[in-house]
Amino acid sequence: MHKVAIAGAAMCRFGRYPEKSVQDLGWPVVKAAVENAGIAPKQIQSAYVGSAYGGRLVGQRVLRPLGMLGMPVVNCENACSSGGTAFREAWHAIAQGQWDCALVLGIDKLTALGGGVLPGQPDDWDVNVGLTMPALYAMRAGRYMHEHKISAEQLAKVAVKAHKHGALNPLAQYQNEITLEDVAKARAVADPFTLLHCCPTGDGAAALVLVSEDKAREIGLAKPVWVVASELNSGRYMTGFRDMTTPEITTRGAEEIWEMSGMGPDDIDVAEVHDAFTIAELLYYEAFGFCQRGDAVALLESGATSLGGRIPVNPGGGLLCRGHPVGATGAAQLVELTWQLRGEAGKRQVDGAKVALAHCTGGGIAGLDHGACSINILSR
Amino acid sequence: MHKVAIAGAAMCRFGRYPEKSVQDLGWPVVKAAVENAGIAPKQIQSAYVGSAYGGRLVGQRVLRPLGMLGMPVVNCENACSSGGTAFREAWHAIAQGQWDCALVLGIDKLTALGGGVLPGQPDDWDVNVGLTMPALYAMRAGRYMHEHKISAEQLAKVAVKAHKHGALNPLAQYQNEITLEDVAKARAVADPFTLLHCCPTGDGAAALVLVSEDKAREIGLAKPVWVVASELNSGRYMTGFRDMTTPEITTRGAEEIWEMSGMGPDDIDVAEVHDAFTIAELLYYEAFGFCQRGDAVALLESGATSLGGRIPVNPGGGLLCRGHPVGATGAAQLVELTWQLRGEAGKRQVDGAKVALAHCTGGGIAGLDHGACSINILSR
Amino acid sequence: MPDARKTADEFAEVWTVPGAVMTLANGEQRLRGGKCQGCGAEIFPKPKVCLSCWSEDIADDPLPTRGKLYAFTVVHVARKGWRTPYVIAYVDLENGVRVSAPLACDPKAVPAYDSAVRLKVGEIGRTDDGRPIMSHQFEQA
Amino acid sequence: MPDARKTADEFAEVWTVPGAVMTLANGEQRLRGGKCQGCGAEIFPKPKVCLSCWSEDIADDPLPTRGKLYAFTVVHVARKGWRTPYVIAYVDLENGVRVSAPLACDPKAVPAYDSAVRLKVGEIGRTDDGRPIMSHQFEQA
Ligand SMILES: [Zn+2]
Ligand SMILES: [Zn+2]
Repeated sequence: MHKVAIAGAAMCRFGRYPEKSVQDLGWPVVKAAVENAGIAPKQIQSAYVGSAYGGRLVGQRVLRPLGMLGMPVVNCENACSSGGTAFREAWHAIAQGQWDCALVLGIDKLTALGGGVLPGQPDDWDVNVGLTMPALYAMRAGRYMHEHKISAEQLAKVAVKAHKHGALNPLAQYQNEITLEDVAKARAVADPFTLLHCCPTGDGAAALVLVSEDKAREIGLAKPVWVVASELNSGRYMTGFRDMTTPEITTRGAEEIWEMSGMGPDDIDVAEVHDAFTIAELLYYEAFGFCQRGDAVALLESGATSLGGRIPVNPGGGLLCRGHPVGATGAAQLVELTWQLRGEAGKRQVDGAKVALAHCTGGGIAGLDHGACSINILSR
Repeated sequence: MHKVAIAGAAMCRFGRYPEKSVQDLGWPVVKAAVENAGIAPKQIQSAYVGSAYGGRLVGQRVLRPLGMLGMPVVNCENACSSGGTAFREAWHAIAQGQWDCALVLGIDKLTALGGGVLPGQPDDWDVNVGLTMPALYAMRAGRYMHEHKISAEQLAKVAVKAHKHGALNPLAQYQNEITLEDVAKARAVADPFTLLHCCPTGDGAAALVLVSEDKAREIGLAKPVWVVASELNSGRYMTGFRDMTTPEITTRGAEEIWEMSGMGPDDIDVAEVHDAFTIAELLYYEAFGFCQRGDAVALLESGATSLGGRIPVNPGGGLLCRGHPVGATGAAQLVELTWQLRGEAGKRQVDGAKVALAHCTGGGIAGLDHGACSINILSR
Repeated sequence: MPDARKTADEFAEVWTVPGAVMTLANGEQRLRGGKCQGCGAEIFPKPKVCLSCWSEDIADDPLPTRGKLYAFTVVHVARKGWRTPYVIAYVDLENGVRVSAPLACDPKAVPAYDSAVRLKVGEIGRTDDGRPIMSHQFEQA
Repeated sequence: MPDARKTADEFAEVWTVPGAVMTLANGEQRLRGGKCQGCGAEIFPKPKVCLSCWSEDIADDPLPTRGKLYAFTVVHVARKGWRTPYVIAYVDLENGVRVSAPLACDPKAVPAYDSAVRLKVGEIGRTDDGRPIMSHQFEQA
């Protein structure tokens, strides 16, 4: 196994760009990532592109205007984990010696879907009886609040924290601070969620250039960020009782990433977790062992997961504020963490961060916690 | 590098199944492939799924009813090369020691798209002026016929040969023999093509179980089929003159696969090439060096590429007869060749076949020969 | 895909989950689960293959009508075509099978977590062209 | 995405490739290529970045109006909304740039391979609601 480093990273400001094609959303980000790596485009031997809604040959369409074709392009889809899946395929190919330099791109343009709740799969029995993604997470939230005696106001604190971080990120879709009252007064979506409990839909792209250790040395990479471990799994199909406050796929993935990395929750200095909805961030604190079961709100209220705390979570604003163009998210988390580990995260810098964890999971599919989950640990 | 063997292979009869969900199209094929490998489902460590139009989480949806989830599922898209891309990712992961057993599935359900010419990308300038996939190949055909003084009747002989082979394949979408007159009299699509110059649209799935050499020994695999070499590339973006009778992406891919395998055209006993349209098969004879440039019709007319000839091409009927559910095709070619190398191809068996080549390429995108091309060489 | 069938009223009903409801000889309407004849697993909706033992011999399995309310939410923003607010829930039946379903109740007075609910089959709304949308659903027991 | 603009007739034209045609000071209509100010590459349609040198300084480049017919076909089965038959072609302009375009001719009498063609701009059809569909196209020179 070769060590793999992130040599270049870039993303655009996430937001709503209905007038832009997927191609024009993506190529400036790829260009910036390659320039950030300081290598010639010709040195990139393959591209791994994650997208959920980008359509056929999304990688080829984005790379065409840059003349970066000829090489193998692998387009990966795994719903919210599409970008994370592309990253893992690229990491693996370099770690095993197939390439010494590869591009990872995560991209999606949700404004092309016509707005509203994302479409479900037509033959999904949960969808057929009226389930939506907000409703699914809302049920998790309701059950969690019931079991742990949590109020809607306490849950809303996740959103307030996300916006506090997002306000410091010039690439976030939302850059405004909000109050608990703002959250309570926003439009109802699915009880206990108002709109501010839910990530926005939008468009975005994020890209990384990965290199082998030898290549990193060859190009004189000044601030390498290393991939410590990379994990992907799919959700188990469960037909009976399942505890919706214990995210099956992430809990299992966490065990695997700790085993693979030889690390544990105490080793993590900063994390990006998949806060598609407020409740999700709390469930993932517990799934990763950042706190004990039932203690997530206490951890949040202690300030430990805010910037300046013991383990800042979602310093870039998370999905709630940075935005969640589905296939772009996994790559965007890794770009944010690359900047954090390089000390380039500006006002939202986590001082002295050495080890970072990225987690994205999603894809509503009846009988599964989620369709896919991707977890990565980086270090400097 | 570990040697990789195909341990199990299965496909359904390709055709039009508008009443079936993608899930119900796929799981019986996966079940059959796993049973064909004679291994317990739990031994499969990861799944690689190729689909162009299957929608989000297509692999998870197909594997759910079989309870085959929990493991990493990587959904790959590369238009007509989606199945080939999934195969290559799986091959690579086993060759490099990540897994010792993985599933490959290619699947698509074109009847869900509402019929007619496949939709093009909305911001493609060739599509905007009226280009369709049949029209693109028709221009290649016209130019080739002009340069090499070939008649429409000679071109039609590709379709007649495909139907001769397809009539021997109980899993082909079309199983009827046709005459040159049938081809000439069929509905005009894009000159010089009538409908019988074009592959049908339809639905289908094909699956393979890949294992490492060690695993093959452990399970006592009786008739292993080995992956000799696996190649994937993307089309170069060309803004000026390009020779449409020399398929850029396949020509380059052929050079790479010969280098990777240490083999050449004379080593191939049987081939499946991407005959989406009659002209394609002729261009690919030349691209792979089965004959010299301009000699493709002579090679066809000599009978060399028919069953019983020197190098039978598309013994399963090819895309023209077996059908072309886009993402399924790459996997279906490899299933057909697995059967050929095992000596299980029934009436269409190529006697004594030891080395086989599979080639799929496609994805219309302006400025590129094609979006992607996947080439694999197998041996027994 | 709605399981459209003609009724005496000459309009077709639309079912949320086609085939999810079966009518017993005594006229009782029950959820149609599948019972694997290979390993005994009970699964809803009735599958064509058993996820545990891969048997394709799956018999109709009239599921219990009583269960416990595990989770629910009142949906205010829904996909196109759904009238809001509505309540959706996960219910654990007495035999351990979990079912997602509409919960027939006032959205302002949803039953308590873990309270007993019972199966009910009926109309949950109308399509734009006036056809009834039928569904298995639960109500307070 | 059609580049909709109001005309004197108060209906919007639809362009097959928005921005593909430019009008020179003398009123002449030309294909709008892009000329990279970094490396001189000429590209059609005009890109936002140069595929060769990645410069984003791309100037309008009125392309030659004359070219050679490289390949063509008469399309009989088309995507929804296209009236058939129509002729589509690849043309190599005098400066080496290749352009895909409709070929204005009788489908039964298409010009010969490699023959000279010239640029023409105009209506190639009508949308369902009667708006003209405008396109760059070629005709026999
Ligand atoms: Zn069973
Ligand atoms: Zn340039």
